Amino acid sequence: MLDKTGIAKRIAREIKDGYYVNLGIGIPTLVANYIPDNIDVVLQSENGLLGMGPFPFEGEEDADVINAGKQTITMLPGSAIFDSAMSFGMIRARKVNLTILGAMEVSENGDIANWKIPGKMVKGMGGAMDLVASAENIIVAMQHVNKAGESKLLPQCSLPLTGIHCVRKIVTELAVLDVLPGGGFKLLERAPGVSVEEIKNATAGKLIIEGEIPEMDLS
Amino acid sequence: MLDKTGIAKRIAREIKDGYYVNLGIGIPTLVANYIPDNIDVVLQSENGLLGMGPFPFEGEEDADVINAGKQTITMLPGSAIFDSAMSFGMIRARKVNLTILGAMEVSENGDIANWKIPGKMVKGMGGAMDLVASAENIIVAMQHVNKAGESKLLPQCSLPLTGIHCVRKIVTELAVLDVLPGGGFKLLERAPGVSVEEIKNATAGKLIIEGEIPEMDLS
Amino acid sequence: MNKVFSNADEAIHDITDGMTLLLGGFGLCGLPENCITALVKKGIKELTCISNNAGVDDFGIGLMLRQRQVKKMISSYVGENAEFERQLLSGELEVELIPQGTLATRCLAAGYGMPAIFTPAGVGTEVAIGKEIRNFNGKDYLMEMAFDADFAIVKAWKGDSMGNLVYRSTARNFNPVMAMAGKITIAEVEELVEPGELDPDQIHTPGIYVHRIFRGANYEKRIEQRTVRPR
Amino acid sequence: MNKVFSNADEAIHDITDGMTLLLGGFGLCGLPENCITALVKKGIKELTCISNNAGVDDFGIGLMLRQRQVKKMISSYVGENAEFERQLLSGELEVELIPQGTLATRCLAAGYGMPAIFTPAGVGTEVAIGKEIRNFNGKDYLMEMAFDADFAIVKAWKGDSMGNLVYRSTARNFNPVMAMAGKITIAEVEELVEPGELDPDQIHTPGIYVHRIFRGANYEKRIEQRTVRPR
Repeated sequence: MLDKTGIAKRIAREIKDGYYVNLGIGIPTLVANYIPDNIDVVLQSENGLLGMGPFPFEGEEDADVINAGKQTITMLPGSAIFDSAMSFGMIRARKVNLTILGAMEVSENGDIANWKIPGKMVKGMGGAMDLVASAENIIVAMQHVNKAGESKLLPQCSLPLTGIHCVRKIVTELAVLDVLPGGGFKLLERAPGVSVEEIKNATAGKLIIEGEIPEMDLS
Repeated sequence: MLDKTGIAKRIAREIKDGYYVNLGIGIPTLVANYIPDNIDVVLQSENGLLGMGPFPFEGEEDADVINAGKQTITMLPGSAIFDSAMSFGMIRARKVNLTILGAMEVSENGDIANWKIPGKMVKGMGGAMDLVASAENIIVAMQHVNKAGESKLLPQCSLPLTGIHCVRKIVTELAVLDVLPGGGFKLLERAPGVSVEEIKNATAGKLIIEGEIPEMDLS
Repeated sequence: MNKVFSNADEAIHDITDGMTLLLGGFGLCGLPENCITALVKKGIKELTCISNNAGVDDFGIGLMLRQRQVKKMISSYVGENAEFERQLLSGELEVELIPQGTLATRCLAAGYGMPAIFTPAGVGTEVAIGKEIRNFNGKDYLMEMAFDADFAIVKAWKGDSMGNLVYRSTARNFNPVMAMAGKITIAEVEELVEPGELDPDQIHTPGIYVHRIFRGANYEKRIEQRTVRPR
Repeated sequence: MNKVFSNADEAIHDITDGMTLLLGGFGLCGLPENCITALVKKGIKELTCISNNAGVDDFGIGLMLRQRQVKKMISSYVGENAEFERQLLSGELEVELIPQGTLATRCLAAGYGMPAIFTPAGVGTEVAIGKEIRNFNGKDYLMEMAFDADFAIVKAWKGDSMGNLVYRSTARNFNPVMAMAGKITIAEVEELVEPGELDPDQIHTPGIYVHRIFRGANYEKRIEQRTVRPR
């Protein structure tokens, strides 16, 4: 079973040289720490920055330089600043190659719910609806089951949707799965020490298992 | 009767302090020379400039600094450069207060034709269709009659239209006229030495004459 | 042409109860701090505020919420704000949550004279309820309308007396698109300079979009999530 | 990530017969001179060229027209160009004239992922024929579609190896909106610098929109209408 860092490490392997990547809040933010040194990747922050760097050293924070999570950050050489309309313009135009974000639920046809729980204070969708509606390549980073032990990979989402038919891949503490265009979670890899049976038990939606399922290589 | 300079001078009196103005090619370009010194006016050039100044001195031409007529120009202090999308964005959003352009024909309901003559080589509408469709305040600078002696102020245009219901005011060598919202050319002023009768004879569309028509004050 | 005002109180003098305001900034970054302070002081009420966020309890639009000056917030994310939550749950405050890109693009539409735009954001979700859906090239889009706001209030880094604006780093965010979208646009700047001091090639908001400008004072520029790494 | 090409010939190597190209520039100002020369040299044909103007007989897109490489021009104004006129009248060349703002906004739409936009330009004229007309707030608008071009070819003043671009004066014109609109965008620049040499606040086209960049050579920068005033 993976911890959050493990999920982030596994997702980092999906990032290819030359990718422009948008990282959501939470586990996706950690992914930045594990991008291989030998590839060039540019991080987009939807508040209006390409070329996001690491957090600043203490004392070097600049109130005018933040990311979409409102955290102080730095800018790498070659950064570009733009306004919110252009930021979501480039997202809608599919110039961002990969979007990584968290989710409360994903359905077997790729629907995602990650912004609202009825009865709880709703903070808003921020840029999530724009990102999931436009990205051509979306990876969801999340726990396979919720705190009540219920699967978050469902036949259909029970929570209000953020977007439909959009999730392409899911990485959880247990497994890597593709969401097939025709529907269904196709099991690709098991987390170290996790059995197919455990994944089956934790997946409420249609799980597709073909042949031997390899264990993740996180070396 | 006015010459081109006279038409330009008369139109210049319509420009108010603080106006952003777009000047078309021909007589409208001359208007810039007669803007009173005591008012601040910013000229927009739709290729992407606010703050257009006079032509450069010989030897100071810059190939990268041109107006919408492709002429070398200068930029005044406080100029701003922008791309073509923003240029027509501000035009469509009615941020430009006054548009002055030439015409081949104007109809009594404010239609304008100024881009195409059937049977002749058509060069294109450039930005004219955008300007006339969006400007809240359009003044046409033109000759009252064409070279064949036919009126250019018509019941309806015979040439392909550039825009409809858009012209607000017309200044010719003979007169200043408003185009009324309900239709008709309302005679406001006569050019020096021109009689109402001459204007009547030169106007094919519905001409509205109420009371005494004063002579233009060009002092 | 005189666009220069001496301070926020004068620049906002004719904003009245019930108006709709666009307010620039993202989180607490790039906020028109002086104008917000002046709006709180002026005490006008029943405002509709369009802004990506709603500030925190004691900074940004949170200050206006605390005074119950806001009737309706149109935002994409309303963050951590106890007073906001209280007013929302009690029904005192109306909130319309819209996707961030939709918010930005509805501003752009207003500034570019486009009555409506199409975006896929929100298709298949509750955001789509009551909206026209249209398919282009096999993909569904929502038609979203340009904002129609009385005033836009933005913060820039530098500006000149003709209203040309330059922003700094990610404090740019929504400010340029909102500056274009107001019927009347008020800009507060850290530095107010003479025409000609800003490079024409580097102006983010041309002065034609800005009706009033003043040099702001005492910027706090609060940081919402101070995050650092070890040296 | 390597976006840097050594010259125009390499940057355009995979442009082939029948493709649709967006070409930046206004008149002869801000033209991708090197790429046009390379396209002429390569001799590909049946191109659809979207560009505000068509150059003059011996400069700009006029050079491609002379070689009969262009099947169709989509422009707002085709200016003084004898060869253009001859081909048009003989039926060799197809021409679609569209309003300049519509041209720019259809580029913006492509670059901002909006399938269509609304503009009042052309309502009531022959430009409206066959197009959807829609009334918003009492005013009619045409629905115009985003361009769908294989390549965009633009000219900038400075660029860095990540594809970030800065334009100079009115040579900016259509270049930034076309740069955003190409499936593949090629930028030629007068100065090619390293990442970090351009101020992030002053970049006009972020590198995400630019796939290939090279330092151009021998810019002629011809002036179409040299106009001066007496000293």
